[in-house]
Amino acid sequence: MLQIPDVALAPMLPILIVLAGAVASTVLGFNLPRRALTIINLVMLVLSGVSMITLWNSGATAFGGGLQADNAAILLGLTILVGSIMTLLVSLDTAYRARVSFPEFDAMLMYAITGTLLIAFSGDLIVMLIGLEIMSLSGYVLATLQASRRAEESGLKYFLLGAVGSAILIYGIAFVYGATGSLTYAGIAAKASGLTPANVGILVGGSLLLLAGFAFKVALAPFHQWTPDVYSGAPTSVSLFLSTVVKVAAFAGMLRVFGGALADAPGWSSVLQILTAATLIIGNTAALFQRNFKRMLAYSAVAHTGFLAMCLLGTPQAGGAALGYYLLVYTLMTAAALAVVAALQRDEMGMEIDDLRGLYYRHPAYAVALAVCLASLAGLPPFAGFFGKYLAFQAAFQNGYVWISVLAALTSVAALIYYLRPGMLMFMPDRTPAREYPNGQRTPTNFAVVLGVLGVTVLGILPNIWYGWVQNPEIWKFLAGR
Amino acid sequence: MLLIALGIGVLAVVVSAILGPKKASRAKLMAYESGNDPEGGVGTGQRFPVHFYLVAMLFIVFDIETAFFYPLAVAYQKLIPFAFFEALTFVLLLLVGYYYILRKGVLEWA
Amino acid sequence: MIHFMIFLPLLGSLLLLITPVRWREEVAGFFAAVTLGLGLAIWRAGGTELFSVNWVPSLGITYSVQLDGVSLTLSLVAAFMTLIAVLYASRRVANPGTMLALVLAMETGLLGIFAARDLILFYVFFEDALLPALLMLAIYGKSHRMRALVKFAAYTLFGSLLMLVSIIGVKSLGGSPTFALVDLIANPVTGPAQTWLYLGFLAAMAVKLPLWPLHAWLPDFHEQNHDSGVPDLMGTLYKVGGYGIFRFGIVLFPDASEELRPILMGLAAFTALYAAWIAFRQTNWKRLLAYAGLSHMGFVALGLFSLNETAVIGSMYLLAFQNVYTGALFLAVGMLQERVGSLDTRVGGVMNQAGALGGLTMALWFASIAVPGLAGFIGEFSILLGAYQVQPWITFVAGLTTIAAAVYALSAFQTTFWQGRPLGGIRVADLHSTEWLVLGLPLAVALFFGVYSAPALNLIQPAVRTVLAALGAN
Amino acid sequence: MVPTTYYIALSGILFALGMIGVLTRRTAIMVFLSVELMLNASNIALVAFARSWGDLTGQTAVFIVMTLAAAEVAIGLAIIIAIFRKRETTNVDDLATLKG
Amino acid sequence: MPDWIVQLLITLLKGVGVALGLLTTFAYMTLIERRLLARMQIRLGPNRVGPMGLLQPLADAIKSIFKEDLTVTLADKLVYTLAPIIAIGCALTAFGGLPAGPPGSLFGADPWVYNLDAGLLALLAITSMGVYGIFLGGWASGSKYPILGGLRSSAQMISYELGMGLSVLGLLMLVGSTSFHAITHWQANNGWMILFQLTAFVLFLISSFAETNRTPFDLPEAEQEIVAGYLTEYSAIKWALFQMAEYVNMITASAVMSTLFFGGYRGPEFLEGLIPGIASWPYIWLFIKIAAFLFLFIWVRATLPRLRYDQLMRFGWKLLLPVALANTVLTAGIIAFSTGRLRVWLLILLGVAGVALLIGFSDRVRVLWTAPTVRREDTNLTPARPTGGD
Repeated sequence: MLQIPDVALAPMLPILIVLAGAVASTVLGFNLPRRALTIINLVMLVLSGVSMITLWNSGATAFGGGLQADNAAILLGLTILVGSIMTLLVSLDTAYRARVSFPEFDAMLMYAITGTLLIAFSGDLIVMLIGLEIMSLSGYVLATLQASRRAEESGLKYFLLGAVGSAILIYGIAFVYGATGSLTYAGIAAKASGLTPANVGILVGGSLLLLAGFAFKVALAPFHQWTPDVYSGAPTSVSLFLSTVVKVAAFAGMLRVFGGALADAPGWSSVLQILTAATLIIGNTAALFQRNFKRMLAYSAVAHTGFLAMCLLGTPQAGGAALGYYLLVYTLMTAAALAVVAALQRDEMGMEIDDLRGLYYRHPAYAVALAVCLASLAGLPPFAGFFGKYLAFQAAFQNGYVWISVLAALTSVAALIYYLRPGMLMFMPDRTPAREYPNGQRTPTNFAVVLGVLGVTVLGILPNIWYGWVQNPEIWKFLAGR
Repeated sequence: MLLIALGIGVLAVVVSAILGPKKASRAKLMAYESGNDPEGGVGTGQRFPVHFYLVAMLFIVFDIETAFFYPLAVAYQKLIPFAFFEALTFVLLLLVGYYYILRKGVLEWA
Repeated sequence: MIHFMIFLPLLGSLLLLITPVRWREEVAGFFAAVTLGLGLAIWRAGGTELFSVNWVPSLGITYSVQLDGVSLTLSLVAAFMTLIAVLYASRRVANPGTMLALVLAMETGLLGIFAARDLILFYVFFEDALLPALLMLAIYGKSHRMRALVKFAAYTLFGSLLMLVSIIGVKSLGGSPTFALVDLIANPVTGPAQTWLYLGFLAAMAVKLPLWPLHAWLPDFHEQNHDSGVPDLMGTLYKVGGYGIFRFGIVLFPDASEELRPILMGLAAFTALYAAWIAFRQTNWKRLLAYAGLSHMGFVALGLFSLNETAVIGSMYLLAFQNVYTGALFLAVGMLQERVGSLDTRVGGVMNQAGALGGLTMALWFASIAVPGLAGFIGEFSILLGAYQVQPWITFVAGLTTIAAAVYALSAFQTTFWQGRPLGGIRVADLHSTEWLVLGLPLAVALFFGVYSAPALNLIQPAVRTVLAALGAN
Repeated sequence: MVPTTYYIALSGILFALGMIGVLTRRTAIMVFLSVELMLNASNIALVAFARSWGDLTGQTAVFIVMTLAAAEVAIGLAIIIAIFRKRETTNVDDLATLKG
Repeated sequence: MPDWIVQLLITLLKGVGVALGLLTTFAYMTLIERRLLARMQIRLGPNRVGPMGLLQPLADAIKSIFKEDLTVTLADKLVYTLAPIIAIGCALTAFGGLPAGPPGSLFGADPWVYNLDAGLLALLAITSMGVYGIFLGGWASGSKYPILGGLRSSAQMISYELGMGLSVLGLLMLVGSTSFHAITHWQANNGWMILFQLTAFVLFLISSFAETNRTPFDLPEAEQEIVAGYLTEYSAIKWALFQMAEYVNMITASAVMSTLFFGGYRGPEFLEGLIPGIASWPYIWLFIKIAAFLFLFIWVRATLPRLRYDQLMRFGWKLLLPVALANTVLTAGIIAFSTGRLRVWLLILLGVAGVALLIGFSDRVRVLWTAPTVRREDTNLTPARPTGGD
């Protein structure tokens, strides 16, 4: 009865490497300066990326499918790593200014990344849950780490709402388990069809609870209220992390669960489309009225959550491909934009939109970079954001959600407007003295910015570089594992 | 059993409450503070030293860890040698945290 | 060669960012001239074949371009006017490096729009031309430019995103393998779906025509732009809605365009008349010209929607050449502003100090109000002629516009150039060397194609024939 | 042998109570306790389902959930204490530095 | 009369029996303790009430019942009353799970009140519930010293609970079950557990001293520092209940130790050679062992001085915990990679080594890993205004 689980190290390797980095920064933090730790962690992240690439097409699994390193996991994992690397690069400069320059900062960051990778590699609701919690708990700490009223407050809000979200999620897991009697994605997917009516009811309830829980995590309206406060209250490098990597991971989880395990479970998609519509409307309209640039970006993150959720409405094949592409692009452009903010801000409140006036004549490079990011966020070709949006529209459209596509099109007009204002203000000459931090230009931050901008541009002109990998429907067919 | 035990406790209290004399006076009912007039009271925001919270958290963490250990220990002989490495990894990870709190000086009681 | 022609300006604009300030004007001029030269060479070669390669194979997006007939004409005009714009900008604008770069970047977008034979490619160029226009407005605009910016961008994006949705629809509902025009024509969408998709497509085109309900961005855009009419000129070139409908709308949605014909013609006619009427009450040259251009576009739309061969030919002709004289007029206004320091129409008596300026401006005005012998006449006349066979009454209403045009043009011109000079009005210098070219060349072109339209018609006619052949009837 | 539905009903009630607590209580501590209540509700549900399906994965899941709850307690208490020591209140409504 | 009622009645009977037994033991325990301490300090203990003061406990009981029961004005009435009840409740309940003899040896019934597979776990759980009693009592008194005392004692208890919980893991690995019967049987077959788990026993012993707030760990009632700790505001029967709880816990701890490490209700097997069947006489062996442990408790109280609080905590966290972990892991390793006689010797060796380690460090513990390293970031952690560069 007690059989020993199959422990295969290979599929775990990417995660273990990151974990090693986390442990290293926990232990060595007392002896090494923080920058050294950050560099170690950067190396670790790169190593883990390499190990992922070596796993390509291997389809290795461990723990009886509880952990699966299929291509989907690897693609999502690479996206996560890109975001994480950019975060570390930015934090390398700004952590001290943000007064979070402890070794704990790096440690927590790495733990969170471990969790995110666990989600991406999960083949089992429990593994997914563990990853999600590691990620969230570290996230709470990160948001609170800075000793300031704003940070603590954002941390508390993040924590309370995140905890509620997890509780709902766990309850949903319990119900899904109750309905199907299995916790592995494959088992659920196998049992999801052909249940007794009672169990179908339980399954629908469970999937809806799961949806609500995930909605908390990815900030789908109406569960998005924490997002602007947290993103604008936390230190910029942290909100960079939260708004890119954490969101990517949460969507990876949603993709695994809803695209894989519950793919043919009834009910959730109709609710999801309503949530998506609400998110699109609320996020975009609310962002219109923001004065603070960082807060505006926070709301735009909510809006983009809507677009990302549109991908989930598509069939797993089309939607997965769209999500895979969009997530990377979203990470690149958001991270780059926030990196510029981190470099230019005077304090952690970021900057007011009006402070950007005439930036082009003070920091031309940053202004152009920021403009590119904003254009990409607004979905203007030739930048990658356009293709991301296009894919999202297509995914929803082809699966019959025409009205969502039209709604998204209309709301992204609003999006364009609020991206346009700062983007254009930067190029308007003005005489007033500069309002940004004078000597914020540091090499690592610039590197992150360049990475983001180049990535967005190149992926926009030649989308196939990434989409060619993502688009293969075989990848997304077995999200639940075989 | 629990019922009986609690029952005894309640019984004792009640009995003595009935039998005991009732001659309360302010001085008698005043909390003992070496003769000073007592202040504060329940729930009036008495601050505990934060160190106790730390100990409580550590306890929670390590206790959960113990809770994980019990099933392993019971099933141990059926799972060797796999379980041994499992336990080893577990303890090592635990020691990382232990080392951390140690160096952080959480266990220092000045 | 065609690829060179499309992307050379972009290359130039990128080069401008690194060329020393001293040489920027020359470099820009060189690139603009070479682009025009390439265009002419292509014209000599009689257009190019369809060139098509996969861009994003997994999405069925192709990079397929072709310059022939209408496209070639429009591209030539665009290249020509860009050259003019560069010439004037480098003389007029202080430290023009940025603006020249933007102008050239925008030229690439325009040429791309005209050359694209793939819907997504078309969309991409369509948006790319937007960014430089926005930046020009942002950098060189006037005090209230933010409102104008938001209006302009919001209208454009509102249209083009709906277009994007209907583009997706055309492919997925029609079941075509790629977005290339040929494939899309090969497997068309039928039934009511077609109408809806056409409406989505039309939304973008109507903004860029512009057509009446969606034109509100136009006057603010022109008014808030830099005083030298250079950005306005580019903006005029950017009114590619008519072309889009001609190239994609009619062929992809034949039934729908037949079905909606009366409504759309009505809209077009109303636009023309309404714009003329508004223009009559303007006292700001830029706004006036904006509405004048709008009313021309009403004519273009009228011709297009009538789906009558003569009319369509006429509207393409008009679409091509109104760029020439409207653009030139914007520059002329720029010169006027440079001299009298205001865009108001009520600065009198410029004529007796700057005769040449006045004369050339007048001549361009005649072209614009379709005086026979100038390019505008041929276009408008054939439009009316063709449209009359389809919808007499609507056409009649539109016909009134010509009279209105004469009224507003002449009254404005007269108040500016003839009336008595206000006391203390500064002395006005006459045209300098470059300015002769800047105003003279367009006028020459307008004149030439006014009297001898064969070369243009030879290009336009067959293209139109093929397109309308897709409709089958008439 | 109590039927499973009873347990589910119990866990549902607990969960609902927790939800109500989250929505109505204003002090962070109480919200936090309500969340813990919800977690325990799911624990009950998991165990009940595990028994009804007769396999142990549900039970192990409960272990995991317990751990998560513990970790949340640790971190949550830390955050709440940090805030309480700074401003003498954990009332969620008083936390209005971040508006908008 | 249906069967389950009979069962219920029997169980009730047994429960009441155990409870009363424990209470009497407690009563006379106090007397014995006082007498013994007196003896050890070369003086006479209480010997007036009845022959040799045998009625002393009775007198105490009557007194504490008829004494006035004060409730401090600042106290939280309900919790204040509830706390001692919880304490005594947990204490009494814990004992019921321990088998006092082989099944059916109690006039055909089983000599235990309840029997769980997770016996040891349950017992630990219930005893740790006792912390609530103490902490709530201290908190509800609404006055400084009790709160401090409550906090101290709860911190102390939870700290040493870790040592206790971890120390028995090796034992569980050997036995493979947490039910007391299985443990007893295993010892009946393989010899007493103390041979194999000496370290564990020592750890458990120390922890149980701390758990029961006995010297040298009786800080919660350190008169010199915090008056009477959490008991300060208590009087009369409530105070008596707390005392009861403490002593009952002592008895339980002794019983547990004898069950875990000293063969439980079975006597030493070698006596079988002399008088067959003697080892399986019920009750008697367990009582002997308990008595021995109780004597140890008193002896220690008379001997050892009280630790300082920081020493206490440091001892628990820095010595007990690591040693317990190490013991667990090493035992696991030995079990995993050795068999038969080798395993036995290795385990014995491990036990001796562990004890040596404990004794060796127990005095140096106050300087053990003191003085945390202060990092630069900690010192200039928050500049007044965020300044550039680091």
